[in-house]
Amino acid sequence: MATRQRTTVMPPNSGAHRGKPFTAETEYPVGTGAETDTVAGERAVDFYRQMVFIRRFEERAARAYTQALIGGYCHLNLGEEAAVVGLMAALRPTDYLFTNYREHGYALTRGIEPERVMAELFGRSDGVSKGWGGSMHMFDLEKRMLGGYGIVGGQIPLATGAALAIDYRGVDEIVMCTMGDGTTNIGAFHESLNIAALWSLPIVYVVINNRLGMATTVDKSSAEPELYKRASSYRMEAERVDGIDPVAVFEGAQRAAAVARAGKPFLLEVMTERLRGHSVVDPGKYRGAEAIALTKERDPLVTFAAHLVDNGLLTETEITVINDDAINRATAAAAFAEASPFPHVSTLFDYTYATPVANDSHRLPGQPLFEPAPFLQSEVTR
Amino acid sequence: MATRQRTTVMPPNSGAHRGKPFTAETEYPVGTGAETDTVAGERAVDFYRQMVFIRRFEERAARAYTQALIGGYCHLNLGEEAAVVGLMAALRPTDYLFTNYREHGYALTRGIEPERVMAELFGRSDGVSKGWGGSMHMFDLEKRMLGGYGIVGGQIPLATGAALAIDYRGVDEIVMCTMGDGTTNIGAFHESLNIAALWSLPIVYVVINNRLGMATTVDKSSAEPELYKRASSYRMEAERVDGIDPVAVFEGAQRAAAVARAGKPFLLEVMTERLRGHSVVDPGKYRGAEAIALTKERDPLVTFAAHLVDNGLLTETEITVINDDAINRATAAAAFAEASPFPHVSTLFDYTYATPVANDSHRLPGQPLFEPAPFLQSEVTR
Amino acid sequence: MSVMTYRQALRDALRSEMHRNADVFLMGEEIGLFDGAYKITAGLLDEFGEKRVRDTAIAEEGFTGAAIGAAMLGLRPVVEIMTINFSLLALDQIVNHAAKIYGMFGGQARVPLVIRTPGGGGQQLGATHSQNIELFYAFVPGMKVVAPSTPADAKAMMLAAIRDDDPVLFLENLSLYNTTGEVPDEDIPAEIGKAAVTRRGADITLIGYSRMAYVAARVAEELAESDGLDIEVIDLRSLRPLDRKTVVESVKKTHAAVVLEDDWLTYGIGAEIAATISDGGFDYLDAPVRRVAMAEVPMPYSKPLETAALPSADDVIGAIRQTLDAVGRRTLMENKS
Amino acid sequence: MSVMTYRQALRDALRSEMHRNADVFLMGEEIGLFDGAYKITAGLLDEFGEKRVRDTAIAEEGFTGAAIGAAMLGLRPVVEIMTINFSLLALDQIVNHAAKIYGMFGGQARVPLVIRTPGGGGQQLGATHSQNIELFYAFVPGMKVVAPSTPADAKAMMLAAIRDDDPVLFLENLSLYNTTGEVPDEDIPAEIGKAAVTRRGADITLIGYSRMAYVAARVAEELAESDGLDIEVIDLRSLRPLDRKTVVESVKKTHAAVVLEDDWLTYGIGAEIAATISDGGFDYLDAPVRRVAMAEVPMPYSKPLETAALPSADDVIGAIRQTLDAVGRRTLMENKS
Ligand SMILES: Cc1ncc(C[n+]2csc(CCOP(=O)(O)OP(=O)(O)O)c2C)c(N)n1
Ligand SMILES: Cc1ncc(C[n+]2csc(CCOP(=O)(O)OP(=O)(O)O)c2C)c(N)n1
Ligand SMILES: [Mg+2]
Ligand SMILES: [Mg+2]
Repeated sequence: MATRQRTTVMPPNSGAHRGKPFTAETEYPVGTGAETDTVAGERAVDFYRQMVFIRRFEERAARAYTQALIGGYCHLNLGEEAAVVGLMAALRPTDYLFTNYREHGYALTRGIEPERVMAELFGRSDGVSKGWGGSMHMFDLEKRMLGGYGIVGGQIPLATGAALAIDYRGVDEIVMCTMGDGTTNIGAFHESLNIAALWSLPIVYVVINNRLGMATTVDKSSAEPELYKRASSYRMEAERVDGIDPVAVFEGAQRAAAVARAGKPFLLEVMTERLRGHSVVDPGKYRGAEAIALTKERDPLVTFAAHLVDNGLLTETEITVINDDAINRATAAAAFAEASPFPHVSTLFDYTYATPVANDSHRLPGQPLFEPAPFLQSEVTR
Repeated sequence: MATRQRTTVMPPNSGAHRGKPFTAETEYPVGTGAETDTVAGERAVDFYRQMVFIRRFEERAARAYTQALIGGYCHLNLGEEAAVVGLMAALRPTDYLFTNYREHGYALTRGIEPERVMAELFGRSDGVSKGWGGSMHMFDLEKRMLGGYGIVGGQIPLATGAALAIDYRGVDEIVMCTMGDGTTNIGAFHESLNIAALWSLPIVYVVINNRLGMATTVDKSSAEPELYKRASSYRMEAERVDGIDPVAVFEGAQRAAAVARAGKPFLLEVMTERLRGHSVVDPGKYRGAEAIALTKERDPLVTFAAHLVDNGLLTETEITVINDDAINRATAAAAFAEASPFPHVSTLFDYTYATPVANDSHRLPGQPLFEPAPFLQSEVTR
Repeated sequence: MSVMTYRQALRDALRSEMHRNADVFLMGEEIGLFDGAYKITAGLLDEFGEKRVRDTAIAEEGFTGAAIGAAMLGLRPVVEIMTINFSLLALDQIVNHAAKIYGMFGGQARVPLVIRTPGGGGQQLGATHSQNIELFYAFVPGMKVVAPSTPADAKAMMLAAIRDDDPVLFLENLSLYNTTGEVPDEDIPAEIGKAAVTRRGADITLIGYSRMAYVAARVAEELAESDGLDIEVIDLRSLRPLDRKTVVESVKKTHAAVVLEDDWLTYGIGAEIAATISDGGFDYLDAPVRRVAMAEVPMPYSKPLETAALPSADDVIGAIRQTLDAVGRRTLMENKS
Repeated sequence: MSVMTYRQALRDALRSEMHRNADVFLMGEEIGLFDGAYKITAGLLDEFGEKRVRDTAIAEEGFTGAAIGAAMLGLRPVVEIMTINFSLLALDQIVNHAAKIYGMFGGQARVPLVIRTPGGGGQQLGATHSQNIELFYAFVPGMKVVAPSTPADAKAMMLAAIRDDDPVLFLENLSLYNTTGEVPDEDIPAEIGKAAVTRRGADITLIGYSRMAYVAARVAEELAESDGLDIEVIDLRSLRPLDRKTVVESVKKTHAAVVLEDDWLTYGIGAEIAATISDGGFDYLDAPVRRVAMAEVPMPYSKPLETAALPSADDVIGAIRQTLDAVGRRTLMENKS
């Protein structure tokens, strides 16, 4: 399997995983050449297990959405499981993660209990953000998952600042900041990369290139569609890896993390697929049959399973067990979430300010600003 | 003279103009190789004449500022005269110019009467923006100078949109958009270049690299200090030219304009000097003696005059005449400006809206929202 | 007249103006191939092509600024910002450029630009996607801000906005898109800057705009039936300029008012309305002007919390009753003295 | 106590907090080598070094956002945005991120950030550089907004802002920097969220903040001498939260009020103050609340136009006289009836 070799990038048209590889119009970047851990078979199986779980969890979430148990927007990691798992594996527990609104898989893989992730989707008080964030805003300080963010690009300056704090304190930690391909066109991306490079901050920026921002393809939104190359505007190292292979992603992420740990930012582009619409409610009608067929061939679950079976690391039976287990855990998470209570309305004013302050407004809609004048006050109702 | 040859960029350390050339750490970009006009001696002399006039005008403005005839911020083109003149010479009257707050020289060279430019600085009704804009906001529709802008980077999206309008209409015009080196770190720069490249818009972005944004040197603000290289993030052609030689600038600008006329954006970096502080009131104390000495050696007026004399295009006497003439014109402009009336207070509400609209507020500070109740109305004063 | 949705009325107006004037074109994220995040521009890419229906990169500042620049050269761009929350990223271009260019250059350049964008909460979109920040535009001289609440106004005001030579922030609302109403078949632009008295009444004045004008109309009907109350309803329609006169004249007649708004109370749009009424109607008001607005918190995702934070019809009814109660008591006291 | 300028008081507070807490650091454009555009941070680079006094690229969104992120990890950044006008470029990071993070994640992350920025007009800086847009922050739950008008408050409120665990927009003012006053030598932080009655009086209440609180104090003194008027002056000091009680209690005593503000009238900060007084003081007011504010135009560069557009002491005096006149006439009428 090409991606387990010590090459830093997947060669074009290597035919890895039997699915069609992603196409890149031009040459590949020269990687860092750093040695990486060889990944034991057990680890590969573990990657697969995590990937399957993300898939089943997301499918369960999609169903809950259609049952109106989840509201708002709901963006899934379907097709990006290998990317998520490979990236997270390169992080230490002490590292920080900032990501966008398409982050359930990251939350799960970072080690947050699926129950709390699902409860968040359901808007319940046991949710990872206590029901305040929802699908787009998962946060867990202990796991150093510093947020899902719903504003495209909003997380990038924040993550850069977290890296600044690490540098300021001189601790041995790094930040990983993920974003979509479409996000590389917003100003915050460029302002942040420049700052990180100027100040030599320990951060890995990751572009999850699923080729689409909603319905817009990369070549319609990015004048340089090989997105990792944009790092050159900041003299920053960069690399592109194949995102349907978790091992390739892991190795790339390790190389990137090593650069960050040495005190320099890095831009990693991960070529992946969005198997469904932009969010649960998007049927994705704008996608041609060809594109859909291609994404199916590049389903990381299918290709990685085949690889594991081919290499004798898993049997079909074991795959079934892994799958069933994932379904069970997703179901349990949903059951937990449904049983979890909604936050009480009395908590509505609990999180406006961290430092209590005089004269903060704690009024519900329609409540008067002032009590009625004393001479009028008898029997006033709300 | 190296810069008058058909090379597309000035070779490093060419020693042109006897002044120290700008230093660039790495190789130079490959230019477009397009043929450029050879510039006749008369044209070179004309360039010089314009450069001298900018210098004397700015000096006159600085004096008027200390006399409190000019208010607000006042940023001068001192040291950038060759850049201004070379750039403007490459534009046709039908092309559009967007620039920043350091734009007096552009206004003059674009052909706006010095009287109206100075009157604007004085805040008078004969000013090019009727006194509403001041130093930072010169505008003349007829000369297609579409503004000085005071917000760093603010002009870049606007200029890009103007190029979109040209493209939309299919007319044979281009836009030039100038900015400072520090401005290449703001999001609007990147968002705009991407859009221009995606849509193949006829625009030349020009970075006037005077090595400083206020007191901040380029290497402290731009992680890739060779700024023209940032075009590569948008697969945009780019080039760097020496900005103390008006002919080099002119030729570079012509190559850039040719690309734009063919329907593609271009990024031109012009290496220049800021001979004084950031604005009239900045003594520039933060600049080391060495840097100051260097800028003096790279004074475009001095180096270009020497070149013209060496090549027999001008005599010292002629230079004196040109200088005296420039002083006289600047003095006349100031006299005109001082005689011009201030806009009348009755015009305060004339320019809030272009399409008149019901219920617009035309109240001076302190004026009541409502007339006093009729039963109270006798002898109310304001 | 045809009955249609607010969405359809918007789309019709855009289409009609695009046919009428070749300088009108659309820009925004996902307005073409995706038909628009809320499908306002559905089918227009097919009808008008890529030149006039331009999908943009995710770069609110860049593409909004580009639209301003194009408008300076005489085109009439209609920009969609997917929701008003994202307009914060373009605010410098709108406030410091679009709204300033005409004045700052002494009237030499016009900016005939429309920025369409929906506000609205109640969709469980969380803190960053549920804000109503039309205030940021309504506050700024040089901007015009309109906020229709009916399909007929949506059409008429879109026509007006596109034909206007100034930058217009056109506020739509997520929860109004599917509402229906009668819409004239002809293209008759509205007059920008005028409020409408959408229901005549004598007992109290309700003032709202966008979704809350819709709520005001419903509440007035409900209380007419249940309590026989005779409520006057004003739809502001234009937030800038603000039609103070229509509001104050109404209150001079009804002697009481409740202001409805979907934004935060303190410093919200309603503050100006309440201040205006209290000033212009000083000698006529029989009770303080009440404001019904959003709770002042970052909007929570969880449904019960979100519902509690948003102003409801019941909140409005409560405020009306209390205000009338206060009027009654004050009248009683006056009669006693 | 020492007499010092508002500028010096700010600088002292920054310096003092930097000595007290190693997590406090400064970021902004030109705050180091250049000493700050308005010299508030003069000498601090020399004293604290590049790590703690960080000159940034021109990238308001990027560096403000970076400060927010650093604050999330427990540092206490103090960001300078050169003037409040440029803060529009950082508004998404401030409104959609700094102000939301604590609530949106259910109270898990604090953002102990201070954004210092001067407002102010009257310096002939033109339309884009003369705005007072503190409203954009004061409107947003999750933000705290303070606006001192005296050197003593500048110091005390800066200490409080830095020690506070929420994002604080610290509004300075170009024309206050050189004003002087007594400042305590000790470090005593102010309480955020409280207004101050800076002068007791019985005839009318003047309410202002930042420069207009300074103007209010001067006008009150002047009219005490010239007319023997007994004016109460309130300096709001904090725009969010807003201390409604102090304002209303004063008006209950004086029965009349004039609100002073340096921003545009319609939807400006004063709208909330006027609405608040009209509501809470409904049964006490003897005349409508008057607002003195900026003319609603893009600010012209030319001096006579700019002067006309800005509220002056004379404008305030005119509004006071007219209000007292209206009080007198109404009292007369009541006595008659
Ligand atoms: C500033 C901003 N603009 C627009 C949106 C609406 N929006 C949400 S996701 C999205 C597409 C993002 O595409 P990409 O970066 O490729 O990420 P993906 O969704 O593919 O993971 C858009 C336009 C937003 N949330 N924020
Ligand atoms: C958005 C914004 N931020 C900050 C400023 C303040 N400012 C004015 S000029 C300037 C430096 C710009 O440097 P550069 O782009 O190199 O242009 P130069 O002044 O050297 O011509 C700064 C920071 C501003 N006007 N706008
Ligand atoms: Mg994508
Ligand atoms: Mg510069």
